[in-house]
Amino acid sequence: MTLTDAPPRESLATVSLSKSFGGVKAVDDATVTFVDGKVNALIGPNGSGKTTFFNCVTGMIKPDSGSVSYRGNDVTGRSPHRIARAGIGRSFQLCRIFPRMTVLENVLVAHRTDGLRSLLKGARNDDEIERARGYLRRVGIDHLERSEAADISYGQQKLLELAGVLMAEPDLIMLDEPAGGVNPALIGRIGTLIRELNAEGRTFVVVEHNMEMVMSLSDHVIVFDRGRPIAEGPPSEVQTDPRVLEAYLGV
Amino acid sequence: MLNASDRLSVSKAFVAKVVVFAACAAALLTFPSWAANPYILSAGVVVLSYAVLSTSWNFVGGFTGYISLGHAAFFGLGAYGTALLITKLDLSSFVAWFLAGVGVALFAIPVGWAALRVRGASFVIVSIALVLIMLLVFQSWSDFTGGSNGLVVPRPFPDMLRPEHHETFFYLFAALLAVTLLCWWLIDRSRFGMGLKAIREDEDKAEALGIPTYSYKLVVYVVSAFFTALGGGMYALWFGDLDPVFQFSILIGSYMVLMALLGGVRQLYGPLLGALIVGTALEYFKLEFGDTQFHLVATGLLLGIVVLFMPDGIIPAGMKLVDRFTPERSSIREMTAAELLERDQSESSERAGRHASTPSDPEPSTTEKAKR
Amino acid sequence: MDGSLLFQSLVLGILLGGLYALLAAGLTLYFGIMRVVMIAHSAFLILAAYLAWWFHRETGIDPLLSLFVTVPLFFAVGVLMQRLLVARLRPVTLTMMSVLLTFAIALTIEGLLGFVFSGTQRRIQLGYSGESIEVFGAHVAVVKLITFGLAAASLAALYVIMKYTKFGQSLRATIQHKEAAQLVGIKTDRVAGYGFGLGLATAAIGGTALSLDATIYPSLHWHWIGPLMAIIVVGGLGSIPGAAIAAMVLGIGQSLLQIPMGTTWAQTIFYVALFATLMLRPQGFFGGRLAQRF
Amino acid sequence: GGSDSGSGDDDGPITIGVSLPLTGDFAEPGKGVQRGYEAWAADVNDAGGLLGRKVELKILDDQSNADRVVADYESLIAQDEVDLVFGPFSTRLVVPSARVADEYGMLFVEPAGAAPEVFEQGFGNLFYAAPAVANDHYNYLAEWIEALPADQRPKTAAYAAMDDPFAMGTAYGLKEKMEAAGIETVVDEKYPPNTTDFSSIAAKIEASNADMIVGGTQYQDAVNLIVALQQLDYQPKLAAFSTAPTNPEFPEAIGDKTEGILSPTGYTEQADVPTNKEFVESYTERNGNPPGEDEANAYTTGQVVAAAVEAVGCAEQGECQQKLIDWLHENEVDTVVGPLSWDADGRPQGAHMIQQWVGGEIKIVLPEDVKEADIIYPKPAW
Amino acid sequence: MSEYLLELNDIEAGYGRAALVLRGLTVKVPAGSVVCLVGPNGAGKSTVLKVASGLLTPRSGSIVVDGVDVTGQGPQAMLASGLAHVLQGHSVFREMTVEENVMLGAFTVRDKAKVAERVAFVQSLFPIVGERWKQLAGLLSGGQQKQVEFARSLMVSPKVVLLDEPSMGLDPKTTATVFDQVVRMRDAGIAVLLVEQNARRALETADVGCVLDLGRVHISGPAPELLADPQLGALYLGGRPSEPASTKNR
Ligand SMILES: Nc1ncnc2c1ncn2[C@@H]1O[C@H](COP(=O)(O)OP(=O)(O)OP(=O)(O)O)[C@@H](O)[C@H]1O
Ligand SMILES: Nc1ncnc2c1ncn2[C@@H]1O[C@H](COP(=O)(O)OP(=O)(O)OP(=O)(O)O)[C@@H](O)[C@H]1O
Ligand SMILES: [Mg+2]
Ligand SMILES: [Mg+2]
Repeated sequence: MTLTDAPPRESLATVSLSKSFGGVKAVDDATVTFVDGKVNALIGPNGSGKTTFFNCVTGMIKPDSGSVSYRGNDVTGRSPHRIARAGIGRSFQLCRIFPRMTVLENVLVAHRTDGLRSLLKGARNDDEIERARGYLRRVGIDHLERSEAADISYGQQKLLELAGVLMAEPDLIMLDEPAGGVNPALIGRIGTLIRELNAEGRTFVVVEHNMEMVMSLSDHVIVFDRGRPIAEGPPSEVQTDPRVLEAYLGV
Repeated sequence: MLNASDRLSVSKAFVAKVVVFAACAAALLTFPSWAANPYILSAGVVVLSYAVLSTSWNFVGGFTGYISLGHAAFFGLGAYGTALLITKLDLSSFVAWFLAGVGVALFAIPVGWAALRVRGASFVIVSIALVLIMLLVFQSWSDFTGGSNGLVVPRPFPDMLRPEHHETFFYLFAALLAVTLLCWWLIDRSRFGMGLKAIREDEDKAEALGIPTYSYKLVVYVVSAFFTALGGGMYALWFGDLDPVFQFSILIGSYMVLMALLGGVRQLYGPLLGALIVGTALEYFKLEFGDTQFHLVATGLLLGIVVLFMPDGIIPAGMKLVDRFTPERSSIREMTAAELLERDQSESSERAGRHASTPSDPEPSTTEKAKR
Repeated sequence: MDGSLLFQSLVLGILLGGLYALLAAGLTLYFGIMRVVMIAHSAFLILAAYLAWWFHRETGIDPLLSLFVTVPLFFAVGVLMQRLLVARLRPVTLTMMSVLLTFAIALTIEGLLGFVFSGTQRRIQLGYSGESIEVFGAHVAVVKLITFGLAAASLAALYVIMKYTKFGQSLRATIQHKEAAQLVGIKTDRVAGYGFGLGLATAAIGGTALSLDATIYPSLHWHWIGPLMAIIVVGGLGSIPGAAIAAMVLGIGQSLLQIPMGTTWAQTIFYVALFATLMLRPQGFFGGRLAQRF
Repeated sequence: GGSDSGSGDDDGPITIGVSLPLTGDFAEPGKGVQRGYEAWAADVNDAGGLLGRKVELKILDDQSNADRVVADYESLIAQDEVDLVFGPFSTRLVVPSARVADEYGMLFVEPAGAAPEVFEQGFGNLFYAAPAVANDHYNYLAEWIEALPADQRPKTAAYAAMDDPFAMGTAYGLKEKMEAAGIETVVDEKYPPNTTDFSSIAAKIEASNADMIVGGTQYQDAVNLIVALQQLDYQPKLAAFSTAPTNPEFPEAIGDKTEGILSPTGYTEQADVPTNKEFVESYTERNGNPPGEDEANAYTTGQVVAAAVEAVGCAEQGECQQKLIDWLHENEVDTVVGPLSWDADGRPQGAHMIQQWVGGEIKIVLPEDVKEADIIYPKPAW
Repeated sequence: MSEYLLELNDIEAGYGRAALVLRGLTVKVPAGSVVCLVGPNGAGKSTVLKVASGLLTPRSGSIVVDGVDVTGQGPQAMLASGLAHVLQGHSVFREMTVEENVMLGAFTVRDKAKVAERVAFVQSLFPIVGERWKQLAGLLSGGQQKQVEFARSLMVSPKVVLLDEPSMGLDPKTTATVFDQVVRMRDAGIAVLLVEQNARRALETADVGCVLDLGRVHISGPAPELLADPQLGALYLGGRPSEPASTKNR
């Protein structure tokens, strides 16, 4: 399903979402809406609450107040796996992989299962393996499929995690610094990959500090500062917004 | 060329597997006939019961990586449950046995619900605590459990002489073991199993991938408790005398762990192998050093050596040895790194969103590799 | 008269709690700070007790003096143990494997004790073992008082070392990120070794204290490990004060509960507390904010 | 190692299999029993053996574990094919091991399974080689107390018993009779065998200030309890503990505070029954000290089996065993603890004497007819 | 002869029994200059640094610091000979406070006054360090943790500094700060060996660039030349040539 000329549908939306740790207001009354079928970028200085925002949305931590809705239905406070099953996939900033599984298994695990029968089904049938290999190849580490995930380099682990997220085929894909520590040549490749998937109708929310990537990739940029969105709009506008320049790009 | 060699090794491996399996099965089933005397036979029964226990333990330990030193609790509950159902409700032995198993499984739900809230070390402690509690309860609540006087389990086959009795139970245990192994194997190859392994590696990440980790853990914990209890019940029927101090001893629980580890927790036959070695060793130590504490030392040293020198167990250690002689593994990264470079170039030139489907070696081979 | 019993039990509880606290502190050290589940702790405890007993039997000198031998000895043993054994474990699986390794050590110690001293129950016969002083109508046995004193002193010392010395810091750093610790110039393996030695030293003190007023036999350590483990979880893994407080509370609780419930059932308090903790605060009541991480 | 010693060849030695708790909770009495068995074997061999064959003991350690004891007897009977078996120590271990022997059809004479449960299992092959079962141990003491004039009689009693069939049996046997006699029970504590800290139990007893304290004890627990009571400075009028006080190590364990402590015993070295003098002499010259109760009971076991073997004239596995069993059911045997005979379940038909520490020595004080000293009451302070 | 503060001479190194990662690699860093390693993921950049700082002992080849051969010495010895290493990824001591983390950076420094002055300096450099002084470092955001790590490495004043992707996860502002520091170090005569995936930005700062691939130095030369080379650009530096890179953050 492609959303070429369907009316823009709300994908993920938060209403005055707040989370504070002790004194720190990590996310502070953030009301954000992401449109379906778009590539959204979420940028902001270190400690501005992007990852915390991710964590709240994906249920990894419970927000203090506010609500999260996905495609119109409220998912606030649901457990992470239920949110994941609702079609939201995410990657972690400090990348998390299954160290003592092989690269291939790392991807296979992510295969979405539903119902008891598919649970008890054999985990490694050819078509799944093919899909997994496909994603590995698309992020350019398929040659490592048999090495233990612990043994591959940092950037390779990042790419592996990305492949895992994609394997689950979520409709909304939230990536926390996918390009961090990844070689520029591959960053280009990831960009294309994201666009391809976006063309297939997937929605993206990407946290990234690599402006080059953000600007070239995203349709819509939201800028966080001190836990609240301070500006949003198409890249070109945001890039020149004085508040953004002041708070983030630093001039 | 890689594929070819793989297929070769795979088919070889497969044949080898079948042969070994057949041989072992045969050896096992004919054991009673060539066991020198009833004592050897009884030792055999003990070893088999250990095998059942450590395989059951391995449902939790092997898949989720939660090390429970407290499985003796389920062992003891299974045993006492069976005994009490027989004596108090005078059910027939094996009905009682099964019901006890189910009962323990039910009991394991709240316990797991509590215990699985913590990970790693804390979980170990909780599991230990579980045994100790059970020990206390069954010692103190004497008018129900018989306390330290122990509890006598009525013989299921009263008019059997001891040797036949042993033989019968040898086969019963063998059957139970077979079922347990089958169940483990099914989970191992299933997506459920894959999810459990993910939990072992990184629980939060697994959760984020949409795996309901908590329920997964709970399910497998209950399954494990169930089989352990069946093992315990069977033991009660065979042995005939229950004593809290023995049924609920940390030692039993840790034997389960030791055996599983020794064989290899990620292998189907790991615990079985471990049980064979440790069980036999224990019996041997008892015979040799019976009148000293030396068997403890021996056991301790054995465990220590395993943990230090083959933490993944004998089977993986063996595999590693084999690998050393097969050059192709160590070369993987090298050659493919080269591949990477040229592909980077080739693809950067003909990057026409080429779709991901490559000719590659057949499924089982990757299974083989993935095992490492 | 019942009041006096209460008070008596309270006193006994405090004295008991002191010993628990010391031992638990040792466990906390390996456990909270080094990620090592030291099942063998109480085995070493008993070993120390045996050494004290043996020392007393051979020389007839007061067993307390054996501390001058056992403490350094145990420290050395601890260092070696860490260097030669624990250090070999893979960091990834450290916690799990350490359980089994130390369990193995516990078995070995128990076995050797039985081998050398036989399984017979032993008890040091001291001139003053029956003596007691009267405090507000409660009788406080001299030996128990000594025990408590020892515990309190060494506990304080331990706390100071861990909290205020560079050693304490570098120890924690070593565990949290070995490579990084090396890169700031910490001699990681030496530090970890000392940490272990420290832990065992507490076992030595505890054991000697224990031997003054209790019967010992090789398999006694199983009797201790459960409550101690419970204590450190309740106290919050890694927090020495936490462990100490929990120990004191539970010790007193046990002693008081023995009045209505009897000795056996009273022991359950530890496990009740343990499970309660899991329900309410899995990370423990007093410390270890990130405790449930490991 | 599977040695097929004995069985069949009538000139080879008679091998006798035993499993004893040489380590663990019951190590202390276990060793006593071992000494007794060895003494018996030595005496028999000096006297030319049984049926002209030497006797050999094969003793294994069961660490006071039920599973071990069963495995031990299993291996002794099935693997080593011993000709006879002797019982282990402590009721806990007697029942399972008796079953093994039963299922192999072996005669099973045991020195220590005194608790009622033992005789309720319906073993046909079991005989308890001591004068009385646990609950009857204090009978004489009970009678004596009941006979006291009302004003001297203790009013209140405290009981502390190890959670062990035998130990509890002794204490609660007396408890029933005392309560029947209207002596109020103010404390009734039961503690697990591995208890090492008795201070709180002691605290309760001290607080109750009972006139008499009765300990259903093995060995070490009694010592600990007494020390704890002393620490709290509790002074009863009467203190009775089973087993421990008769143990040779008891006085040095308690120090010079034994005066007046009572204990039931099935045996004294002074008892002038046939064979006892010889036993005491030979034992004393071998071990340097006179035998205690455990040694005597073990020795008795040997004597009982020996009597049967000599009478029936065989000693090997198989139908011979049944003959031995039948013979023992019919006949009375003279032993160092006096003549013994058994009912169908193997209960002995005698009673225990009461001993007391008097002037640093343990002496028989009850029953009147065999007493060596007058009972001290009330007990002096400890 | 040694105008080089750090020399790695045809190093061969690898992990465990697996294949070689570095296959005869030579890198030399002169005093007061920045040498930048770039290359695809898994090329062996981090491994080079690990070898240099003694975390990983090479199978062959030699490591020379300031003219002294220190091959096979452990990290502490390396540190003593004036060599600091900031690890890739996240290496804060999670369960210790920011303070303790930073102070541990000065573990080997005895002089209290010097430490105090350093602390003041890093706190001014990275405000967050000061703000969260008493908080557990593990609870900071990814980028904040990186800042703490970098601050920690600034507590000592080494001769040679090894930086493994210091800008990863940092926002442009902080990235600028970090790169200033690199420049400062160079001006202070320190030899800096820098690994960066933010290749263009790094090469703009560096004097010499080395493109690493398959554990060998693929190309090396003055940084500007490498930047200019279009073929390299496509292969390793990614994206379009310079101008967006420079607008990205001036
Ligand atoms: N578990 C926690 N406990 C306490 N404070 C926290 C916790 N997690 C995050 N914080 C604080 O919340 C704020 C937001 O953190 P967050 O990780 O969301 O920032 P971020 O936008 O992801 O930054 P970066 O770009 O560096 O990743 C930070 O100041 C951090 O210190
Ligand atoms: N601990 C390890 N065990 C085995 N192999 C490893 C280990 N760490 C890295 N490798 C391998 O060594 C090679 C180089 O790793 P290294 O981390 O140096 O790459 P890198 O250049 O730093 O990559 P990145 O830019 O992603 O950090 C990689 O192919 C990786 O697979
Ligand atoms: Mg973040
Ligand atoms: Mg790297």
